[in-house]
Amino acid sequence: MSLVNEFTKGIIRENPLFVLVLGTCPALAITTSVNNGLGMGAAFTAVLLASNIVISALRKVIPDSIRIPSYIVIVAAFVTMIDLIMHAYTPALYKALGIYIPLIVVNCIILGRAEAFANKNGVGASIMDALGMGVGYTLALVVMSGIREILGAGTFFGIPVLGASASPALIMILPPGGFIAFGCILALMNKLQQKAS
Amino acid sequence: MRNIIKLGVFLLVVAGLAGLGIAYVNGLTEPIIAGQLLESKLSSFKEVYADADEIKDETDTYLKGADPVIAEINVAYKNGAPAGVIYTVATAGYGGPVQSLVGFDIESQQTTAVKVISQTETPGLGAKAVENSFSDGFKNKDAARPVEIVKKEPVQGNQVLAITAATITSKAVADGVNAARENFMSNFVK
Amino acid sequence: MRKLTFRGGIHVPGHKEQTCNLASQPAIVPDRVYIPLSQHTGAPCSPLVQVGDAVKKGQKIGEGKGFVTSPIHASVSGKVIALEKREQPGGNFVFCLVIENDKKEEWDEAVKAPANPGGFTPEELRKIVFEAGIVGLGGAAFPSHVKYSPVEGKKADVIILNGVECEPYITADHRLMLEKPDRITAGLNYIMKSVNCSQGVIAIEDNKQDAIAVMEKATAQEKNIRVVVLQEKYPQGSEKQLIYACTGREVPVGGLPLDVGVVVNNVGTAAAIADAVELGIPLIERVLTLNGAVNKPANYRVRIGTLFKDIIAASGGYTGETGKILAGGPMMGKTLYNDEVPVVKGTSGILILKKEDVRSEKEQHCVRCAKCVDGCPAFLEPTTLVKLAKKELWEEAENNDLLSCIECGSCVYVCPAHIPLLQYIRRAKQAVQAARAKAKK
Amino acid sequence: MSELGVIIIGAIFINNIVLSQFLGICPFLGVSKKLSSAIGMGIAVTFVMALAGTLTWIIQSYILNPLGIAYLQTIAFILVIAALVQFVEMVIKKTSPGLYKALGVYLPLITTNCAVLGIAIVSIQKNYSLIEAVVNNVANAVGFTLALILMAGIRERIEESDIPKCFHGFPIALFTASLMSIAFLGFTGLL
Amino acid sequence: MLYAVISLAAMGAVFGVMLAVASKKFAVEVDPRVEEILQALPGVNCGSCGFAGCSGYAEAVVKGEAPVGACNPGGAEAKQKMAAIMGTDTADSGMERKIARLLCNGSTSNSSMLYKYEGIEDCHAAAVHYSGPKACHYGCLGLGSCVKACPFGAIKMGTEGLPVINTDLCTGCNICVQTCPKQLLQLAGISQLVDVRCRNKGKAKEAKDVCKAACIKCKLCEKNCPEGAVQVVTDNEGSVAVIDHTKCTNCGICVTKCPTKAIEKASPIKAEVCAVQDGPSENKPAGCGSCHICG
Amino acid sequence: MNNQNNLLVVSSSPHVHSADSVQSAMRDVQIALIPALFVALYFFRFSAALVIVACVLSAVISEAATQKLMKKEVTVKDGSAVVTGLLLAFCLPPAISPWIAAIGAAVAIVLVKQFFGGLGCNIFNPALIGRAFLVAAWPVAMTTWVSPLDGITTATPLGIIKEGLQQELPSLGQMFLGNVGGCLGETSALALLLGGLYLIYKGHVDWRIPVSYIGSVFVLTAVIGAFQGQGLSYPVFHILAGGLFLGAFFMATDWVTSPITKKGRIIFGLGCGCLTVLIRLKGGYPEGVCYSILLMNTLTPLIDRYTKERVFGRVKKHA
Repeated sequence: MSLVNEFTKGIIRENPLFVLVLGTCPALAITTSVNNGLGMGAAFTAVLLASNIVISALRKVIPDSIRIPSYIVIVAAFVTMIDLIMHAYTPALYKALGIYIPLIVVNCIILGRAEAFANKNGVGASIMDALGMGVGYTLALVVMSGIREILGAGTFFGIPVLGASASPALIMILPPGGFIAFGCILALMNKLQQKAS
Repeated sequence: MRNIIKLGVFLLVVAGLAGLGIAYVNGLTEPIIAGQLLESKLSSFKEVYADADEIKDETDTYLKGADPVIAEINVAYKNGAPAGVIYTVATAGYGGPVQSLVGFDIESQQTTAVKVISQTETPGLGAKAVENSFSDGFKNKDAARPVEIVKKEPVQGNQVLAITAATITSKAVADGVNAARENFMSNFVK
Repeated sequence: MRKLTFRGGIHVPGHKEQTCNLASQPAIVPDRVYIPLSQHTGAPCSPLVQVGDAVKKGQKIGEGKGFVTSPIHASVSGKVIALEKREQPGGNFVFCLVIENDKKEEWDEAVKAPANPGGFTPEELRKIVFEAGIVGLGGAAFPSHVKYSPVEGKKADVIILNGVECEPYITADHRLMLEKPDRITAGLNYIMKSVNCSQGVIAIEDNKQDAIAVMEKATAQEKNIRVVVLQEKYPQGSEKQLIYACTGREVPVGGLPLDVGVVVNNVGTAAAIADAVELGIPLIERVLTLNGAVNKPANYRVRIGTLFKDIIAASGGYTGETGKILAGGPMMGKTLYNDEVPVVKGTSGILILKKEDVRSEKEQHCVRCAKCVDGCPAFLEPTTLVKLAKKELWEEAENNDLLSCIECGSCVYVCPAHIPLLQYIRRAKQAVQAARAKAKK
Repeated sequence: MSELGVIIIGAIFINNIVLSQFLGICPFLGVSKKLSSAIGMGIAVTFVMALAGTLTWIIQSYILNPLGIAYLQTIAFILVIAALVQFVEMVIKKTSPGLYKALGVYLPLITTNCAVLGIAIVSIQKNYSLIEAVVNNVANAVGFTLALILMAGIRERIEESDIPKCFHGFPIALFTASLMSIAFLGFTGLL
Repeated sequence: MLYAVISLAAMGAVFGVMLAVASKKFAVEVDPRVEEILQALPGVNCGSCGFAGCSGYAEAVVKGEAPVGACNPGGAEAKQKMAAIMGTDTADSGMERKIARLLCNGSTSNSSMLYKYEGIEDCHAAAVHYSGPKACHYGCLGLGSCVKACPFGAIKMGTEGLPVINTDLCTGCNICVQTCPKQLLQLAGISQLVDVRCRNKGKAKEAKDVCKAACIKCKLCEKNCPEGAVQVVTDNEGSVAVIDHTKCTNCGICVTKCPTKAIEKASPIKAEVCAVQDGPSENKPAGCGSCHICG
Repeated sequence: MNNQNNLLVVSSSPHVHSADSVQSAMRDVQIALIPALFVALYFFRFSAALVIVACVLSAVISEAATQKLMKKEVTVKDGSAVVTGLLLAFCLPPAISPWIAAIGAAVAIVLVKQFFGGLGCNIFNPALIGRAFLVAAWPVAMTTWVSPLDGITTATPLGIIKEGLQQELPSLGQMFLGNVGGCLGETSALALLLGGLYLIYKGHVDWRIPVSYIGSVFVLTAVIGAFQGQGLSYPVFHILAGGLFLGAFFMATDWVTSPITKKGRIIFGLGCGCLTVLIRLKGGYPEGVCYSILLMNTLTPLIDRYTKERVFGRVKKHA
């Protein structure tokens, strides 16, 4: 039961992007199409999962005073692997995500989860935590990119959805549109939270 | 002091293991990546000059010193003889460099096709340069005359219709074509 | 030629036409006068008489300790019947000596004209000014003898008489200049002598052409005195702005006019000094303007201690429903909550506003039009100060020169968003001063 | 010379690191509430980015490339940066308490500032020379500082506004950033 | 492959050693207890302890310059935590929670007005004009300076023009007490329920004229109090009844005797509220906010 | 108790107020825009009317709607929404479809103004963000110009220069009167000048911003023109072309988004002028007025901060 809970909390209650407001840089930069959002989410989840497993497994071995450097090394290793794998097998996505793949290293969520969760919990719980956070982040990215792609390009997964007559508002896939979309979503989340409490 | 060594050793081990893992993955992916790069290069070459048996990089032969625009010159051989030339050119567009391939047919002294391979132009505007609707305009232009970008329907043979509201990008591509064209005229047209 | 003035400031309709042509008349002398023990800046007086004592007109009935203070005098002859706390135009409560008027108008024996008023030394002149209870009649009520006393290392080279009267509705000084130009000139000469200064300036706004002509005529023979015409602008009469307009000198922040070699006095003060020096009469009467929603607006010569109510009744009472009673003009005057308030030395006018004229517009959000900034004669940013005051960042407000505000009200007058800027600033000043007092302790 | 000019103008205005490349968003949103802290953060980031740019370039050119292990770039760079930041923090703390008071609190935040790593990688990707790489890093840091300071000025002003409650904090900051980025669109195509 | 392992391992080792050495070499002594105490404090920087904010207080405590129990908002809990950190005796930690009480009953229906005040909503600003618009010069002006000043949102303006203090939220930080220009707020132990809700020191008739609920100095309370806890105290301004909370037993006899209902007994506060001090929930200190790792 | 209804009012001085209010100022701005409005209607006819109506209606409705939704007092009566709508319409191409114009107005009011707290709180000029938003969102529609009277597709004078089109430039006289392609309210320098002078006369606009703005554009282009061997007509062309007059008199002078200090206003104007010239001559867009003002808007809080006036009496200490 608690494992399920570890999984679900990341999706809505503690959604890393919309509630904790972490990992904002890629969320603004690559959410110009749902494809990118999904790809980024997947890469992110893979790294988070792998690093959570390793860190929780090693949590008793790692000396406390150098745990942060150790985490960074571990996370960076997985990021590099994912980077290479994506380069090899999904070249188009690799090109679209560009520098934001290596930048997963400095995504606050991963270090944050390592420090706040994997460091203290067993492997099983850490896997569920990583999956929950990863799926939550991916969902958030898909929502963001969905909004931006539909409004800004008139397509969803590259398929035209708005009809030929409507011309999409290009600004939504430009930088200002990213800020606007994210701001609106966060405002909505604030509103919901205020209602709830 | 012992503590310092201990920590150093631990980090050494962790980093070493990480290096091992990455190196292993790299070993797996390296050939695939390399192959892919080559393949994508060749396939884009094919798009601008389809009819070739072999394509050779002969930049050093035809380019004296560094050129601000032309990055690479590949010659397409057919039946052992040069049949076409593919230029890789980079010009300044609206949001950064625009890289494109320009193909020429030696026999007809015309362009074969133009393909924009990399750009950072505004999505929906200048970024349309990658679409065929724009690049098709460059097909079969006489290499002897400079191409010219116009905003209304082209009336003359050397004119190409600009992308709507993105004249700068259109001109950037045309500049590249013209630079390639001049090199082509001096090297391959006797 | 460009008219002399200061930078900043605003244009406020004068509303002076109603009273500026009415000669000042003696107001009724009431049955009772209420003479506050503190009518001046500085140490308040202690009574010299007791309830039940008989007093004569011009008799000194109160005296304070120290240097910065000013005695008070009975403005009628009669009997002291009470010592009671009453509200003051300033917004506070002060003990007043109540004198029942016996209508005999008997002068105290101390009041007598000296044989040779021209022969007084500066010290003697200052003593006379002090004993006569003379304070600044423009409104601040600062004891005049203090201004004239020499200060180590500082030397006044110009005396400016303030005949600007930039407050709307008020014409008391205007009338005084028309009616008693000689007293003013004589008073200025005594002031110059007591300060040992050779240059006198009488500053008048260009909306009082008749007063300018009269004063010029009166001073035609005086080589050391000139009349300076200033542009009509609010707050031209404010001390520091007046000094700048007349001399181009800026009184430093936190400094006094004497720091730039200037002493400023109101024209009324000069006339009172002439009376004190030549006739020995202390300050028991002043000119004030009654204006606004009353039956007969007028300029009155009023005994100090007369209740507002008596003056208003004498001029036919209120018209319409009264909304506000002001001691002073509409820009800097103080509101009263009833009319049973005595005239004090600094009361230059009484203005009655009708209920329907007392509009209180809702405060809107600042639209940053910067009209307050452009209008501020102290070059402050009232809107910034208000924002700091709203957040109660008193220290930061102090660092933004909060204390340089002269409280002229120009910012409020022009604010299109109807923000009571000055009140916020006053609140901040209050807090800063409280903090300073606390720090001193 | 003009090459460097192009890099500087491009990094500061046209492709502003925050407003158009979305790097360093976290500190941009977090440390822009007060002008004084924005300036402190800006200086700290500029300092670290200049150092990190030099160091990573040297490592790339003299270790990774010669050994044919360029694929270790990410992990090597992040190690360098993390160590550098901590090292700098300790040195400043010891040698200049005044400077530490001003910058120290921001230094730990820089480790996870993706701008430092991101720009270091971009400088390598663009095949910059050492000087170009350092200039590029510093120019981007200046762009970051510029955006941060502008943002802080604006946020200090909107603090007194009557902003709807659900927009407090991040949303209004994001809207501000969006409007700033619209304004910065004016620089596009400048070169 | 080999290069990768070696160089990365080397880098790891080098940086690890370097940092370890540096941390030794550049170590700066900071008393960790300051940080710990800061954690135990509520962090509202109210200043009621008399120091410049929570960090100032924490430093003073560690230096032994301040007692552990000086933080009212932190209450007993903070005191205990701090005592544990400092290793001092916690035996006397039975400190009662204090809350603010309003000592005026001059509601809009009870009191009469001197004038109609127009201007900014601030008691200090209004008090400049004849001590405020209330006819009673001692009474609450009802313009809410205390409401604005309260950092915990514990004071709201009631419908009767008097501030109402939420006992659940009040932390006894003393800020409102310092703010009120009429000194009408007072800190009292949470178990103290009876108060003389009037500070008018004027004569009985004058007081009665301006407010129905004024203390008329009749001394009925004084005479009837079994504990001698209520007394009409006279000073040079005048006199008014005052309760000595150290003696008062909340019996409520004076409440029934007071002819003007100037003495009131508050309804008892829920036991759990009395016992547990909820930390300020909404007003947590704002961190840098840039991320949640350090904050 | 005793006569509690007839209490006198006690308040802090001053006790009189000028007739100025936010409403009256907005009305004056509307009056000042009338000449340009007539010119727009004359040259661009029905399409201009359509765009103007769409903008104003959308601005007013979205202001009222958002204020309702946020449970705030509805303040459309102060006229600021109408002004925003008008100004936005003035900087749109005449042939733009009304629904795009309406979206621009809604963005201007909701995103730029109401989200930031309403009138007085916005950081950026709403109308200009509205325009910049539309340029980024529908670039093609926003750069399709028609010539006056006949409505044939054409280019703006600045566009002709920027893109080096083989098309004849209109005469300076035509540009002064407004008989050129461009945004519907910006073409006639004459009409805008009239309105601007009216606002300066009314005291709503400080002369410093328009003078330093237009002046710096004139001087800069004159110097650059001299280097290129062009005569005086070059700078004159630049100050008449595009939206400079509209921007200098009506946008840059916006109370809320421009500095409150006098020195600050001059810096603001100079900054706008330099950026405008920079964008026009070097940038990607043919016209830089909109962006230059927006960029200076971001600087306004800092300008205010660092250009505080020397307080009266804070004189240097020397004898």
